[in-house]
Amino acid sequence: MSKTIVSLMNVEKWYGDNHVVKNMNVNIAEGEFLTLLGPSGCGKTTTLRMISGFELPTMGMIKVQGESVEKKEPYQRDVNTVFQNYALFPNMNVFDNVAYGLKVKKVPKDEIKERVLHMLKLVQLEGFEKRRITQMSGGQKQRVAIARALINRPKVLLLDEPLGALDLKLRKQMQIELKRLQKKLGITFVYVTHDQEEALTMSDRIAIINQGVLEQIDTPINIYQHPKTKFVAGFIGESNILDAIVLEDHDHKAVIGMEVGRGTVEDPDDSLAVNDPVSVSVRPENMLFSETPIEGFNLKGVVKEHIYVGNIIKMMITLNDGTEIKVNRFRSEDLADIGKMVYLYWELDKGVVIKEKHLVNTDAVRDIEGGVADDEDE
Amino acid sequence: MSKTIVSLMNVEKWYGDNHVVKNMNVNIAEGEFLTLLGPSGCGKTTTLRMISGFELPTMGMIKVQGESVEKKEPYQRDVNTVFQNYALFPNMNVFDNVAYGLKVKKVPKDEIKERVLHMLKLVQLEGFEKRRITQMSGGQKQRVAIARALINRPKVLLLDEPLGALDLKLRKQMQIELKRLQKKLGITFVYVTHDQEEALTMSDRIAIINQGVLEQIDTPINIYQHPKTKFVAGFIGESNILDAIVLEDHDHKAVIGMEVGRGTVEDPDDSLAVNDPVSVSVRPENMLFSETPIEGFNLKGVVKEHIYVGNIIKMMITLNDGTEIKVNRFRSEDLADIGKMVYLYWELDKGVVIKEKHLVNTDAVRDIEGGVADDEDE
Amino acid sequence: GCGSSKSSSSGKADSINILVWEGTWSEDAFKDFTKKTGIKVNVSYIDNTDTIISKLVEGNANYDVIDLESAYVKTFVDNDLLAKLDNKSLTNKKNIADGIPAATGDEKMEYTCPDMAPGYTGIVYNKETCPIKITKFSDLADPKLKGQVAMVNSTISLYGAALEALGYKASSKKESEVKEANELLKRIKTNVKAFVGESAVSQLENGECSVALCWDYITLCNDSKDNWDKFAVADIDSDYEMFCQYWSVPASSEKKSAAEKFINYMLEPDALAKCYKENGGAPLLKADVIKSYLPDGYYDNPAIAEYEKLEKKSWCVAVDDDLISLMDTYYTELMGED
Amino acid sequence: MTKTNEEQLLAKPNKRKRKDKKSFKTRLASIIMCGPISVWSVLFIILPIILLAFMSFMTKGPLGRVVYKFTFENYAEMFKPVYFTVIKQSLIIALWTTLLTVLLGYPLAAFIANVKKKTSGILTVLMMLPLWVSGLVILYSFVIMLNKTGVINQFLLNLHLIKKPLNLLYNNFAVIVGMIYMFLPFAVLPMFSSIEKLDKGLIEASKDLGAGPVKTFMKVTLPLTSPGIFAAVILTFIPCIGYYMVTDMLGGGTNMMVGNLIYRQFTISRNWPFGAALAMVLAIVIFLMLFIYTKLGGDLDDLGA
Amino acid sequence: MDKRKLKKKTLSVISKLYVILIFLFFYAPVVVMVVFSFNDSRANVVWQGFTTKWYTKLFQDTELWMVFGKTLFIAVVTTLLGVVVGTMGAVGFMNAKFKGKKLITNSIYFPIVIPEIVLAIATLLVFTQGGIDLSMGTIIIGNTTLVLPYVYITIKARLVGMDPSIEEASLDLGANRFYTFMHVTLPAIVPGVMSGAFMAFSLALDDLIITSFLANAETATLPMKVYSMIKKGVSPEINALTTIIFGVSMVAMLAYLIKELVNMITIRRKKARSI
Ligand SMILES: Nc1ncnc2c1ncn2[C@@H]1O[C@H](COP(=O)(O)OP(=O)(O)OP(=O)(O)O)[C@@H](O)[C@H]1O
Ligand SMILES: Nc1ncnc2c1ncn2[C@@H]1O[C@H](COP(=O)(O)OP(=O)(O)OP(=O)(O)O)[C@@H](O)[C@H]1O
Ligand SMILES: [Mg+2]
Ligand SMILES: [Mg+2]
Repeated sequence: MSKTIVSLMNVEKWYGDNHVVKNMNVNIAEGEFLTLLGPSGCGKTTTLRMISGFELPTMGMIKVQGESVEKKEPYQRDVNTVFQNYALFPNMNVFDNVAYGLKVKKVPKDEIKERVLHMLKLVQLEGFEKRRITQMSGGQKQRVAIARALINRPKVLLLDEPLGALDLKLRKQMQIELKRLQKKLGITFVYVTHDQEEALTMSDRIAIINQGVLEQIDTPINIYQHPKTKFVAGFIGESNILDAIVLEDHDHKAVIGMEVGRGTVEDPDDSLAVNDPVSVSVRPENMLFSETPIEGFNLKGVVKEHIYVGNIIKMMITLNDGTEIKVNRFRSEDLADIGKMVYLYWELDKGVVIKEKHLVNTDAVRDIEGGVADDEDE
Repeated sequence: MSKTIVSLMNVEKWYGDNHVVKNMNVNIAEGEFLTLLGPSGCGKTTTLRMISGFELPTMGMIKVQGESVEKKEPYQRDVNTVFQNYALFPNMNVFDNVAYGLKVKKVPKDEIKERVLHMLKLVQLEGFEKRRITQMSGGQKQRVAIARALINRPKVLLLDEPLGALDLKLRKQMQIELKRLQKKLGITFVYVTHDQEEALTMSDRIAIINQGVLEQIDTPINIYQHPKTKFVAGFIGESNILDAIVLEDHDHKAVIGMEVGRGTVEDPDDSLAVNDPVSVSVRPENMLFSETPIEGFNLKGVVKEHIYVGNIIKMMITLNDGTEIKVNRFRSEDLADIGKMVYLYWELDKGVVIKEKHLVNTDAVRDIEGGVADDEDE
Repeated sequence: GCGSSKSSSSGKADSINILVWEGTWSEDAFKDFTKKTGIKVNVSYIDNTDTIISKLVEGNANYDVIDLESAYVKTFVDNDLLAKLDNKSLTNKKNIADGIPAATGDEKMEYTCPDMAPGYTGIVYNKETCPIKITKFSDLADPKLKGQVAMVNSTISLYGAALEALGYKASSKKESEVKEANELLKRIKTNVKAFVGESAVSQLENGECSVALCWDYITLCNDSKDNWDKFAVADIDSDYEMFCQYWSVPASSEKKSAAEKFINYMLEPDALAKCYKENGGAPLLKADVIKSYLPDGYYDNPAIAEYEKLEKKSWCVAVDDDLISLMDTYYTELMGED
Repeated sequence: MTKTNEEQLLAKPNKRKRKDKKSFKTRLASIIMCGPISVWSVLFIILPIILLAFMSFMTKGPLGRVVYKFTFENYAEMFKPVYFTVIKQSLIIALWTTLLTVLLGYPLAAFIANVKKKTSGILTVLMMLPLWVSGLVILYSFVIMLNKTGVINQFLLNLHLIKKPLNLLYNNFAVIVGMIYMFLPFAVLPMFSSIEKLDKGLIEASKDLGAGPVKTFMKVTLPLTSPGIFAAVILTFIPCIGYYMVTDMLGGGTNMMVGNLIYRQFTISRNWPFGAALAMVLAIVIFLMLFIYTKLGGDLDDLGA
Repeated sequence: MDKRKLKKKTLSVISKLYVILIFLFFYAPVVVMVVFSFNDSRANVVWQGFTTKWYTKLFQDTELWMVFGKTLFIAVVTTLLGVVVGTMGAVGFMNAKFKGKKLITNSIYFPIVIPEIVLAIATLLVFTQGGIDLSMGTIIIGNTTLVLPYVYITIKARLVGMDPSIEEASLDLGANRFYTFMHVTLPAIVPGVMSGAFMAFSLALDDLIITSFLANAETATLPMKVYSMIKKGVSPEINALTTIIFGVSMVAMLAYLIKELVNMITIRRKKARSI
């Protein structure tokens, strides 16, 4: 991963009055697997279509292999796309679909045949050449679409939710296959999905988009462990997000106050200052509870529910102000019974601090901090 | 949960030559939350439609509240349905949609109004009465559909993948809301989904259907921990399934042989006999590895890949014959490096034995057992 | 295909376009003409003379020969729509029987040449089924005839007949008189089952109507001998409309000489006989010229004698714009009536 | 909230630049594709209507020539009571035809929409085939069937169901039967497509909520297929007013319809400007109906099946 | 049988009966037309006896065949023109955006909704005012205007059903626009084009009003000829001709049905064998 192959510079896209992509800046390295992740309607497809040249940016510039996309027609580029709904040609069989790009380029027949068969083997569809598209299942169609794009040996492959229509089982299988193909062929993948688990499994880097804004672009681990914004924290995996202000800050630790209690987080580079509004994100599996108060923490809640999900049990704990906190435990671990009151806390390095502006009732927070909170039971 | 409210007896359904539901027998208790789970096309919707009376079984009998469904028209029953695609009336606003069932029954206007408003409050859609259906988002539509069905106070509510079209975030929220509603109102829910996590989270019992056959019906925990068939083991959660035959059986333990090695499982009631074909299902999180052989086990594999999914790391381990074994570990736990050879094993009670017929090359298994296996190292 | 029409006027025409009434002519005769001269004949059929005017006035349609109604000759001549015929080339004109009248507006037959013997718009009734004896035009309004009357829908024929019946002139342009005629027609209309464009034959034959004011007594008689005894023309106290048809060449035609050749050919006894055999009709030519070409007993047709009788008791007017628009307004009102 | 407002303010100056960019070749391709139909519709649809409008303000000259002198008279003329009766008659016939066509066509459309795709295709073709051959010859067959000695009367007489032949021809009954025959297939098509489009799930939902078949039809099916019905109404009502052959052939021409009236102006009466004015008024009424139709949520595409 | 099934069955029987009755209505005149092509009476209103002379006459009547030939020619050219212009337009308008597009796309529907006589006259005005002589060409133009919306609509409906991304997929794979149109778009909309063509052909074949207003002296089409005969009685010869046309189309359709049937049977067999 070295040279930049695709770069978006200050890209903006408007559809009429609808601002769909906002000042996007991304550099994609050769051979990279980059995923665009975000909720429905956030602009992922639009971004992809701009890279493929089917849409032009309203402002800003997109370069592929150092050349502005505006200069070339879609059919003159080394970029191929796997469309969300496959977009296979219904009037052709599997072979003809895969061979399409080569036929257009007038590659000799023998070579076409050889390359198509090789490609079909790669996607494990040997013997399917003669099949009509309508006779293929979702997963098979998807592999045809991939083969059809890959056979042109593109420099960049764009994939728009290629697994969206498949069921869980098949999706898992295909994720692994796709990732392998990408490594094997060394092609740059720009991959769109709204399935966060998929993004985390497959990508070298993930770009998280929210309403047209690039919120964060980073490796899966960093995105998961160090979300930069509340949106990212909430979107990637489950998270308990608590708005707070900094009450004290010393010894690389900060005490933060919420409307319902107090907590402590790390502040290794002393970047927090008293009265800073911050949010803390704690994953359900990192949220701990005890029957007695823990030093530095002052969050009380009542266990409302146990929910079984496979070998995990989710405990739903309601704080005084109604906020719901999720705590995940394995079946083998200890649980708190429903109706019981518990104190919540986290290991200091598991409370991720997000520095975003928000509104917290500062007075209320200080009141709590004053120690009044212990009385109200029930 | 006591009285049976819906029962299917030897139900068969054919569409022309297509045998869609095969000898189905289910009893659903009053107030129960039963989920029908299975892959696409397995016959879930068909089963539901037979309960609601929109389809009649080709053979067998369905009783709702003790009465055969064939006796009454769909509109004469105490069963309501939440359709997969909502099926809201586009020509009416939210209020009129919800009020529909009451208007049909000529309930007085005042009462209609009161009940609709109460219902909308319950599904958190106060203030939306006048909205047109086209102006509602997917999640809101879904709640209108639920309100419209619930307002008739049905004895049984049928829900066909009500959350299928929603994105992950919203789906999670709605799951919790739905489950609460069901508990609060005490209505029997028959719920269709193909999302296993959804099924595990919400249901009292899950019926797993495969190609029209009811494979297993049980509580989520039992389904997850004690799958009865290979299909169930593979469909619910991830699982490593190994076909084997019983080689030895004593002391409530059985040694089983696969083509690539040996393992040990529990046999508390001595139901296994030597030479029985069995399969063992081991969840990725229960699959253990060590650098030295463990007593009773003889499965060797090479670590091929580490895949990061949130805070979990999946190790892909390939056995000699190419079988892939998935092993899940938390980030904090120890991993085996890529390329390393490891021995696989499991805690005896984590290897779930499935007694289903299958084909295993018995000779090959015995060879391995004979101890020849140790030589071949990549 | 198309495009053959624009050959020059001096050069030899290989085809001519003719516009004729349906049910009068024989396409076999036209084909014989083609065989003889090599000139192809494109036939179009008129359903109304006014249509011809529209097409000629707009000048988009290029006809070489038209089959013109007597009532319109004056209008056509006055508006320079017709070319003068070269009577020298019409050698067969001498075959025409004596007493065939010239059209008003072209008394010297410079522009027109008769193509058929006169016809009459008479009241034809079914002797068996007609419930009353008809002695005057207004008898058509007799309530006993309710739903049994068929009528032509030509304005001049209707209003002319009504005006004559009221003792006015058929060509009257006086509002009050036309209005009175309209009132009479309105009364008759309550009895009318159908207004017909060209022929009431089917209405009379299938028993739908027992009386008809129509043009085609002769066709009726020709259709079947049964009709000879079954139908008759009512003898009324006012005159009937006479109409003649004339060949003429539009001024816009570029193939006048070919057109004249055609007209002349259509005055040949064998050509006309072919038409009579197919459609019937009183012979235009002298009996001694044509009789041998016609089937035996052709002259026994009662219509021929009847028409000779009617000749003395008939009127014929030349229409003009004012007349048409006056009558048309009333006609619209008449038709608007329930 | 404030954040997005800020962004909108920032974005405003650029609004003009925000046009969709398209490459030259995309434009060229779209010109080649859209060119012919655009030219065609301008030359042969829009231009004719403009000319018609123009003509309607001209004056009639001798021999039906048009004199290019501006006048409103042609429109004023229409207010004469003579024309009211013509319009009234046309409306009565057209309304009856439309009503009956829709009533007869809807169940047929529903049937065709609910059979297998292939069968529905075959039924549609079978329905259109008689008109495919020749509408006029078929209409003439009605004359043969309906007259006093015609097939139907003979049949009924032979069965002794009637003593005297019935008056079936040359009246409004015959006209309406003929009109229904001519327009029923065209009315069925849009109703068929809107019934086919109707989500069957909604009907099940209604039944599920306790509404019987009649209630379901009135409250769900009918309102939701109303665009199709309206399209059928337009496709029957409009040609009914303009199609003069049926009244001519089967009505005995005793009643004049607006179509006949217009036809006469361009042929017999040769008053083109007045004819143009009549046509214009008719066109305007129709455009208004279409406007209402689209406002009601109708799709113009349904008009062509 | 229980009550529900019985109710369902009765309903289905009633609806089938209704459809049969309606089709009887559709086909009664056709049967009459066929029967009366054997009628031994020129006026052809009353049955006078059986004869096949009209068929004999028909086969010798070059004039009538010429008229029919012209009619057919006009219908075929109109169909081709309508289909080409309509198809290109429908495809082009899918993703074109320009000023006045709305006016044009809306105006395409006018010929369907304005009475034919109005359209005929308005079109005639264009030619008379433009000093263009009437010809076969003007008939074809008028008829094409009439059929254009039908073609446009059926193809548009097809395009709406087509996945638009297959076109993009083709461009993406390196095919230029023309190649894409020929190899991807066109095959996908063929059924729409076919049914549009069917509509266009049947309308053009049977058109009277537009054709008679735009016809010049040389051109008479079959409907014009029939119309000129109508008041006097349509000659059984015409019935004979239409009977033949009808017969041919019926046979074509039957052939299609039989082909389908054979296909179905072979598929069934294959299935049965594979099971
Ligand atoms: N051609 C278009 N014209 C106008 N608005 C559009 C167009 N295409 C997309 N949009 C709008 O742009 C926004 C972004 O759309 P886009 O398709 O990029 O979303 P997405 O992130 O791909 O969503 P999804 O996950 O649902 O596919 C949406 O609000 C959409 O409504
Ligand atoms: N009306 C029908 N006629 C013929 N076959 C049908 C019909 N409805 C369903 N089937 C077939 O029956 C089988 C079961 O369909 P069903 O709709 O019950 O599946 P499902 O389990 O609900 O699947 P999904 O999760 O995709 O909704 C499928 O193979 C389907 O093709
Ligand atoms: Mg998208
Ligand atoms: Mg389903």
